[in-house]
Amino acid sequence: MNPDPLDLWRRMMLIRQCEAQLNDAFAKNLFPGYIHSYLGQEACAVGVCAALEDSDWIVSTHRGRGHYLAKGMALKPMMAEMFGRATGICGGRGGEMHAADPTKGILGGNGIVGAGMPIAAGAALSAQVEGKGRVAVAFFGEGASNNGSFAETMNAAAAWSLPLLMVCENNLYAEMTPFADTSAAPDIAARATGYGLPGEIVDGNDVLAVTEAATRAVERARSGKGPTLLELKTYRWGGHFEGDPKAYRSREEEVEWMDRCPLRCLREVLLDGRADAATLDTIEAELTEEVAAAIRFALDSPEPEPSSALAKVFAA
Amino acid sequence: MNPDPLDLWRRMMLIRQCEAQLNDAFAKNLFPGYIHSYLGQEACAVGVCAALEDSDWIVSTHRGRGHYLAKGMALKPMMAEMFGRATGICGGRGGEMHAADPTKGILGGNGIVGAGMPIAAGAALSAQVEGKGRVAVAFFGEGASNNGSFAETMNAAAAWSLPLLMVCENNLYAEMTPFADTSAAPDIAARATGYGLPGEIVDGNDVLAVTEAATRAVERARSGKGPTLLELKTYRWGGHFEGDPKAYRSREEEVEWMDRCPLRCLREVLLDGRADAATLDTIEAELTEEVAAAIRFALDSPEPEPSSALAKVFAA
Amino acid sequence: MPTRTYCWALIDAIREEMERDPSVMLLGEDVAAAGGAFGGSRGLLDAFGPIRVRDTPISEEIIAGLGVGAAMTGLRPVVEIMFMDFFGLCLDQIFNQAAKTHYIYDGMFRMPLVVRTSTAVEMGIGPHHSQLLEAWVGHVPGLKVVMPATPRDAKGLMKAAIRDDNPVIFIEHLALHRMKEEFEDGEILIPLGQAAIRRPGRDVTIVATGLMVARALEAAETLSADGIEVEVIDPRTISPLDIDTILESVRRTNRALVVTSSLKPFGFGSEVSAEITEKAFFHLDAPVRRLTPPFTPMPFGKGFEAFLHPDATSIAAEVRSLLA
Amino acid sequence: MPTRTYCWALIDAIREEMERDPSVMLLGEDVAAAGGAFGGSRGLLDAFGPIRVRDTPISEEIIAGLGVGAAMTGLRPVVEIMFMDFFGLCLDQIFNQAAKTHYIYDGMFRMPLVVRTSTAVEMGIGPHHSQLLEAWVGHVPGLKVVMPATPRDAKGLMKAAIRDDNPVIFIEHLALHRMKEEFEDGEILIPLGQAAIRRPGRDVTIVATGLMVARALEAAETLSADGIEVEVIDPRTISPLDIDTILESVRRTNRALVVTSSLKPFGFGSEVSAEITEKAFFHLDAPVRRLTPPFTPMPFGKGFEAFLHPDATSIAAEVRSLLA
Ligand SMILES: Cc1ncc(C[n+]2csc(CCOP(=O)(O)OP(=O)(O)O)c2C)c(N)n1
Ligand SMILES: Cc1ncc(C[n+]2csc(CCOP(=O)(O)OP(=O)(O)O)c2C)c(N)n1
Ligand SMILES: [Mg+2]
Ligand SMILES: [Mg+2]
Repeated sequence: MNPDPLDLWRRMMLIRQCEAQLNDAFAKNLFPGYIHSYLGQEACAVGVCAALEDSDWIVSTHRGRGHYLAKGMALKPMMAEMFGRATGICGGRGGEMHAADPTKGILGGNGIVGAGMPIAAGAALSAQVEGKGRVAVAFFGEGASNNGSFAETMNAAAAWSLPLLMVCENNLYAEMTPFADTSAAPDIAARATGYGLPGEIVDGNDVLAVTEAATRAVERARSGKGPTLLELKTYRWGGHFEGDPKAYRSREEEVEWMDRCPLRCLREVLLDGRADAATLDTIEAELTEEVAAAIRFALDSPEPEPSSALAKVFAA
Repeated sequence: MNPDPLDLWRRMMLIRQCEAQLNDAFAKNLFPGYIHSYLGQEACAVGVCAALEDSDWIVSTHRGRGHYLAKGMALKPMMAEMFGRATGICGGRGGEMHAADPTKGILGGNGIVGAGMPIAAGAALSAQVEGKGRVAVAFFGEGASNNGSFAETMNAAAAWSLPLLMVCENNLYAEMTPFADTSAAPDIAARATGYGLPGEIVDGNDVLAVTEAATRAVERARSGKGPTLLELKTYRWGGHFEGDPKAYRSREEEVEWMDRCPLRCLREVLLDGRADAATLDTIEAELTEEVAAAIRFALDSPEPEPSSALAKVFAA
Repeated sequence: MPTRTYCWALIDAIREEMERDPSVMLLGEDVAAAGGAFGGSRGLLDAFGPIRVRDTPISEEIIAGLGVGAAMTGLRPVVEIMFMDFFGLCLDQIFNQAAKTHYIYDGMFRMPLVVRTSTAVEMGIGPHHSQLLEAWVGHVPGLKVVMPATPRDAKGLMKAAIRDDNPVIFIEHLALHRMKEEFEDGEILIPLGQAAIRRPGRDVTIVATGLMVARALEAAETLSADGIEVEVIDPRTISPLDIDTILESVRRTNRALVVTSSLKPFGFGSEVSAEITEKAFFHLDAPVRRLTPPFTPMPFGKGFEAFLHPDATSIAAEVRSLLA
Repeated sequence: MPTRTYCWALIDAIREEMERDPSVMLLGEDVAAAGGAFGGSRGLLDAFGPIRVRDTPISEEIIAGLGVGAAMTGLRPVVEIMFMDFFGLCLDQIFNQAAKTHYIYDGMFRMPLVVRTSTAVEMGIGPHHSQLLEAWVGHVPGLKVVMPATPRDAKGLMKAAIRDDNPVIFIEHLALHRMKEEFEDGEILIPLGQAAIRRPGRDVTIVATGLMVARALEAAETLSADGIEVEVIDPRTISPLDIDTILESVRRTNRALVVTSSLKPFGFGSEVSAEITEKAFFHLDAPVRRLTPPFTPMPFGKGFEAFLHPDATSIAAEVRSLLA
């Protein structure tokens, strides 16, 4: 797997635009419910998904748009889903925390912190039984790593050598609570060894580093050697949800991390001989418009027919 | 804490007699339900409880008699409880998996594997709030260490520096399943570091080693330094319950471990200048009779009044 | 008399009980430094310090289990499980441990534990935050279950729950958090297990819980204009249920309707219906009805929720049909 | 015709489905090498190998979660949660994930998952192994819940459950494991959601589940000697409930009694009572009764259980009182 860095940048910019423009929509009161913003974490989703094929599976979280877009969910139906519209990929019934696309291997988000990990392990089990080298990825936050499901998943996946990547995006906060307040050890990766799988710390704002680590872990998984835990050190630029006053952290800390913006980091690499500023600016402008169009599409889409809520409780 | 080794031996012999004679009673069809035998693990309970005061708390498991007796529960009411009799310490309603004695700090057994650990952490929280240096102990098996509650307990206890001992009796089997079949890493102790607490492996058949390690962990806890995970390597002589044909392991393995009988090990130490064989034999004979009397007491006790089941659903 | 919101009434209750009794403490996700994910514990960390007010990891099982162990050993913990939708992660500690410990150990332990939890039903935030599972905990002997519908009740029930020696599941409606009520300061204790007659009436009894209490009252106003007088009963405690107050009413009105935000099959309405039928059958002029959302997961968005949940109009229509 | 026990009928069902469909697999504690903690999967590891039959760690949440993820991606897993009493550790995966995934994602995923579980009620092994929580799962939209009372039903319902594209909670009574029945070999499929009339009768309808079916039949024999003809209905599927069969019967008998091993408040009996009352009220000559153990945890020992649980005598007495 050797992805073109320009493609990585493009995908990160798509997510960046999506998150920034959704915040604007929220500020204008156009958005229903909460927004769990992915601003600042773009390199995590994009770096990991760059190591995957369409046929590989991912399981996302409450903070899922980055994963959805990185794994290839079409922008417009995803966006319409966020707004709960009939044109959404789930007909508007999933909403901000739930979107899926089996054709792209996207098995959904979740409103329950930690619940995605066992599900991803189940997908990895399918992959193992099938025997064609697919892998599954569980995305989750450092907060979720304090949940029992994390340990149970590591243990079972290691015991059975499941082709699973456990990707912890350590953005330092779970809602309003700093990780250090709820755990005596700072690194999630260190929890892996005791359960018999490798754990690795990666700079989650460096998309190339993430891609490389994920590629290694995917290879390990595909070749039957079992799961890997990756801890991507990153930062959630926004609050837990838009509107959160962020009293629990300093503005200095925020500035420090924003200085390490994953897009800016990659831009510097690209400008060093791989792309010129004009190209990047053009792409940015295109994506800006693409996202704006998707938001317009969502806003112009009808609300779902309320009675559609009665359907599909059971599969026929 | 510097317990007299002869006292340790006496207490281990009490448990040994209890377990052996209960097996006899079971073979004679005198016992209601299952017996989860503690034969072979006597040094674990006795070694840990030797490091404790009456005011310290323990939480036990489905395999609880060793812990109950080591922590000082009176033999007769305990025995009657095992037989579900009215004279049992819980009036016969707890039965083989449930006995408690708050006056001795015994907070109960459990039918749910892994559920005792969070409860012990709660007792440790009480101890911490009270601030008088009490500690709490969670006993559990290596099988339970695969449950999410284990990881959640380690993490929270370490984060809050709770005065908690997590005592894993690794007897190699969970019901009929060898630990190696359900985990990629052989040592439970290794899981501690990642959660920020010390984890130590101890010979669980050497009561002096267990006492020493537990004493250190208790001191650490009392002085506010937080929890410790102790992994006591030991062996369950019997099946998961009496009657289990033990098809999952070899007779050689059993013989090897029985050769390392915790009572015999200590006996050799004692005979080396601390006690003579006659004294030990006398004690053994006394305890044999004491246990036999307790079983007679249980068998002679009435069944509970069935309508007593209707009482005490709520505290008044 | 001062005016208080439902949310502040709860904070007042916990603060007063913590002042009164040093063994009361509060544990949960974001309850300390942040003052609660929804502001439901503002000021308590400052007032009582980090020993008694603690932020926990996202570990629902140990949150509940810490409460169990602490309650067995002399504390009176209030532990918060942010949403009742998360009970699937901690029910073992609640139904096997908290609920049964007093019983199994023949009364040797008390279990003065409050599990504070909430539902965001009708707030449009989707299937994992909109559930009301009072029937699950109502099915468990040894648990008490309360669900306040007004600010004053929220305060009085919380204070009583904290003083109770049994485990109490305390269910808040986030959609009521900003509801205001004028009521006296200080000591308010509402006994667990006591229903309130919110409005007297002679023609039909509505048993409504949580969000549905105000709607039932609204429907009652409309119906009153047509000469239909509805009695509205708010059980306040789901278990043990004050069935006597309900029966006394039904024996007068001869008709009953149960209205809930929770689902029908195996739900609160079925329990109330079965009890009324068993104990007041020959007073009934018509079968007891249950008005609830249809039996589906709760989709995202207020549009769906408005369609699915009972409102004053559908309640009034149901009453008319019951009287027809 | 050959004779089979309830336990072997279940093994046969799983074996036949595994032979028929390579996507069926079995996961759980002690299910592989040991052939099941109670012998409920003997021979399956040998027949199908360690890829398809696996021993799991004691990690109920991941056992259920593995089933969810595997079912979403093309397998048809049967996952075993040894006792229903342990559901407090894995309900999130069952009620938030398995039950809602098809719905939330607008039908994009199927969830052909069977959660096989059991109760040891009336086997005297105490409060953490004697619970029947069919009402909990019955309260969840998107789940199917079955509870066989005979060997043939055990086989036919298990085969149907495995072929169903929805999550099915399959509840076994260990106390029935050795029950024998003579029935045909091979393909037996009992559609989910279809009750069985175990005995026709004109005077009163008993709806009984699990262990209580045989006892209700026994009571019916006794009563028949006195000229009282009881109709006994075994719903077999708890959810979706075949209420039509029950209603049709009650419209003939005009009286109904529900008998369960599970508890009364918020239980199966309340649901059936509420449904009958709502839909056949004017056919009822008397209120629907519920006969269940009292509302307590289940203490240890067969003595207590014999006292607490309904038996043929108490069922017959209840019928007589219902007819009085
Ligand atoms: C089981 C559960 N507990 C609590 C919550 C409430 N909650 C939603 S997001 C969140 C924080 C999650 O933190 P983390 O895992 O670090 O992910 P992040 O939000 O930082 O991406 C919490 C506590 C929940 N949704 N589910
Ligand atoms: C939550 C739960 N899962 C499964 C069981 C069934 N069970 C009882 S004991 C046991 C094995 C426990 O193994 P371990 O923790 O090693 O303790 P040991 O029996 O070896 O003392 C199991 C699986 C249970 N009681 N509770
Ligand atoms: Mg985080
Ligand atoms: Mg073991």
